[in-house]
Amino acid sequence: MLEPPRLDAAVMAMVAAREFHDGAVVNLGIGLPLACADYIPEGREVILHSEHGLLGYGPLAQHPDEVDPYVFMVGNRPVRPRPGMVFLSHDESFAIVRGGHIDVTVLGGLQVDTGGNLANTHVPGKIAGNLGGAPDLATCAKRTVVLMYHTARDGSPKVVERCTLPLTAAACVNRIVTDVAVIDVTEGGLLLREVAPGWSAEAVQQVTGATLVIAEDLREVTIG
Amino acid sequence: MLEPPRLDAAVMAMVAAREFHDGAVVNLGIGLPLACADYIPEGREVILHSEHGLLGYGPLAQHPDEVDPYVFMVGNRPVRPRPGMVFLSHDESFAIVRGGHIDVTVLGGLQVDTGGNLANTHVPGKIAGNLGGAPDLATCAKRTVVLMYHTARDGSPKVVERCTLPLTAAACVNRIVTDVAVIDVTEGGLLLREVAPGWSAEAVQQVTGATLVIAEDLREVTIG
Amino acid sequence: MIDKVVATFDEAVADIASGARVHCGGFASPFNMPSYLIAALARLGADGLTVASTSAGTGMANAQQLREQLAPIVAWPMDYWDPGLLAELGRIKRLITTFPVSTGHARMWPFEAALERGEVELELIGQGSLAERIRCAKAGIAGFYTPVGPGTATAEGKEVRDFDGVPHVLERALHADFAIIRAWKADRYGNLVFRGARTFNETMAGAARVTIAEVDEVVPLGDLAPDAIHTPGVYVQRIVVRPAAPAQRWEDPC
Amino acid sequence: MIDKVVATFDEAVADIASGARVHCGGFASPFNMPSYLIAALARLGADGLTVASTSAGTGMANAQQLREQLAPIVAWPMDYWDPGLLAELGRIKRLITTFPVSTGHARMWPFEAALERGEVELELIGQGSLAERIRCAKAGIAGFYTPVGPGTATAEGKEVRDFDGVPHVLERALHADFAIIRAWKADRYGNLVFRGARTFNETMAGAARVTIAEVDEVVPLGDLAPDAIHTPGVYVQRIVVRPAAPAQRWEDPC
Repeated sequence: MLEPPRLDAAVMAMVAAREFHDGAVVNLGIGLPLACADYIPEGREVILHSEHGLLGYGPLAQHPDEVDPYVFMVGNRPVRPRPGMVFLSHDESFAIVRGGHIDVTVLGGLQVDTGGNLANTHVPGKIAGNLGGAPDLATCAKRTVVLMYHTARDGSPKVVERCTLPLTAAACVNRIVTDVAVIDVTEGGLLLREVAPGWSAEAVQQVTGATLVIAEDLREVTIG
Repeated sequence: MLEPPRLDAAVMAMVAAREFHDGAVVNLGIGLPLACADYIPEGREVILHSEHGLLGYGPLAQHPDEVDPYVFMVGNRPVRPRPGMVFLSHDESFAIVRGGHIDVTVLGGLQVDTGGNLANTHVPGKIAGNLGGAPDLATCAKRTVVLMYHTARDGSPKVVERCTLPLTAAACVNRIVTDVAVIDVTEGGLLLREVAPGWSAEAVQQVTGATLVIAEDLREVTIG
Repeated sequence: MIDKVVATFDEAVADIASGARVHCGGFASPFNMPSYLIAALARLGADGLTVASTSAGTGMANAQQLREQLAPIVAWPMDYWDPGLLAELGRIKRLITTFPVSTGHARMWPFEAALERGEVELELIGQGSLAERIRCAKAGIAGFYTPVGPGTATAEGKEVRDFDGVPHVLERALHADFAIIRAWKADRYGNLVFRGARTFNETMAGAARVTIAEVDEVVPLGDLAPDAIHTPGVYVQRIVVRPAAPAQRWEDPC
Repeated sequence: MIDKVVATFDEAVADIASGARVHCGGFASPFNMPSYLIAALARLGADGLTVASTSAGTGMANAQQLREQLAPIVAWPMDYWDPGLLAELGRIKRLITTFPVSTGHARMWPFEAALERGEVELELIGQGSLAERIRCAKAGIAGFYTPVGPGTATAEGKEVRDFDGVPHVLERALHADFAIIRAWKADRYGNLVFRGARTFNETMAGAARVTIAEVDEVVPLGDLAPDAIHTPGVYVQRIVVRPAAPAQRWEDPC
């Protein structure tokens, strides 16, 4: 049976970016989540936070003449300054995170499980993981969204009954956005809310390593 | 027997100010200690710290045209700005104190005892004490000097075997400077190092509520 | 669009309910007190408040005395109101502070008088621990071990534990429902710049569910340099601008 | 007279002994790394170091790769050296960090390779707890309870306690003998102003017995406005100025 097409990275980012309300303070993890910055819903002002002490930065610099050598986000990427931007220390930056002043964080994921546990730091094969700011963000943001491909390169599921990789943070994920579905972590289990066009709940369940509860109002993924 | 004259407040401040080495970071408590700012030994640069977030301030403003309404030290006293001055928050100001970045604090005292315990916040007759920043300063400064009259208004001793007033901080005092003596708190007890002109060790002991150990090199108080 | 500017002081404090926990900034100068917010809170009438503040405040009569005393060198502003006003009006149930009573020959402060009458509760704590407890509320830290306090009344009822042979007291985060603070300039994001010693005004920003800043001026977004902003707007929910001409009475709406 | 300016980088680090604990600032940009201090420490030859740093550092080969990769938009400086240089030279015994290994398709970092060979120790911790532990060292706090870590490897061997029903981990202050940091401007008191995100450079100042700041410029005392200084000089013991023309090799005395 041929699998329906999966959402591409840009659409996935748009789906995650729906979460950003006007005025939201948002932290985007390295990898897929970074693209969310390009899809902030129109008419909304969003404050982007970068762990090393940058708040309210603009889009990625595309040309040398846009580069201010002192305005980088994590990952050595120069970004454009933006009015209202603030520079901070690392400790103040994480006072913001730990203190619950981040409204939404979108993080990459290696595994998410039924308990909302997240593993996203320890790439198999590597001798150690890169924690970065993920433990603080996942634990303390008001809302934690994981944006990841639904399955690993070898086809194995990344939404699982119980994470087998080292945990970044326990019981922290609110929503999982993948290339085939939008799933909420609820007390009643993993709730399948939306599916990619052409995908059925059953098809999503087949590529998922945990039992999904199907939302009564299950619908197709929409953007905006 | 007629008591020899006691040191006046200015000389007491000079004696305490001898402690300020070049480059010293110094916090002066309200009351007698404030005057130490006027007697910093010549040729030494001293950084004065005020608890509410002012570092490196200058002398008290004497005329309206010297007053910057935003440069006050504690006690509602306007002070003159000074090159190198820094404004801080209360939490940063006490990170400086608690972190051991204050070289010398000179505090007023109601009682100091043999164990170097200090009571200086709870004026008898008042329903409550004013702690201010004294507990942090007395506990965490590299050196704590208490500057006080040797006896209370009623003649009772303020250097005592054991404080009876509520403690500001325990085992914190290094030196006591009074109007009749300089006494160090040592493991071997209260060590009488210097006496005011005309005062004998015996005369000091008579107005003291704790047993003094007499320094072998006991000498007359000198300034500078 | 983000715009945290509120039109009036009365509107800015309107949802402070009786029984609320309020952090109040400012200290050691008449020029860093959130006076108009205090006056608005007094007008609002909320009582049974738990207030954290460096000092209990002098109240109206003592402020007048200070005004006269300092007149030769400082023109002490007429529009100065501090937590003593709230104490004078009987609005404070419990005060967490470092300076609860008057010093020297000053007349008794309103809170002090209420304490003598047994009408209010006092939690006395040193400035460093108070500052850090409030920062913890901002920074999501539940508690911390400080070397300040062992062997004194401050440690009573608290855990004391040795670290490297030195006793430390466990102090806990001090959260509030509202923080009222004073700054100099703000933009519509709530970014703040202070003038002079920043006191608890900077420390309290973000330590409450709602932080309200009284400022001299709101400038266009982008006017505050990113390396000159002291308090990022994410800590601030409301901004309100002081009147150009000083109010003469706290009772006047503003 | 207070004058914390030291003539050369080699002089600035001369007393860093083998076995020392060194906090190293900078992160996420080639323009905030204390590169000349790292190079001087490499020349000095002290080994067996315990280093705390956001990242293990890319080392020389990867820096060259990043330089080429970013060339279309950023002129990555030639005089960029990070803790990876110290790892490459075998000077690090133990690293306390949040990013110990390379990501994506980047070649292995020097520390990572040493870790695979079993030659070094790693203490892995998230950025928020690392930052706060270092701030605690500066601020005289022995430890703090954070909600970050329970249920993960970070909490292993540490006390976990509930506050308001939420588990918290006790994290302890992380002290160092030396902190090497990068700032933009300084005065002779050691007051510092940074440019851009201040990273661990600001956090580490004052968290060590000796803090050494690498700066672009020393300005006359009084030129830095009192409300624009990010790090007060009381946290800084030594200042050293970067050369006007970038050095081409870390081996060159400077």
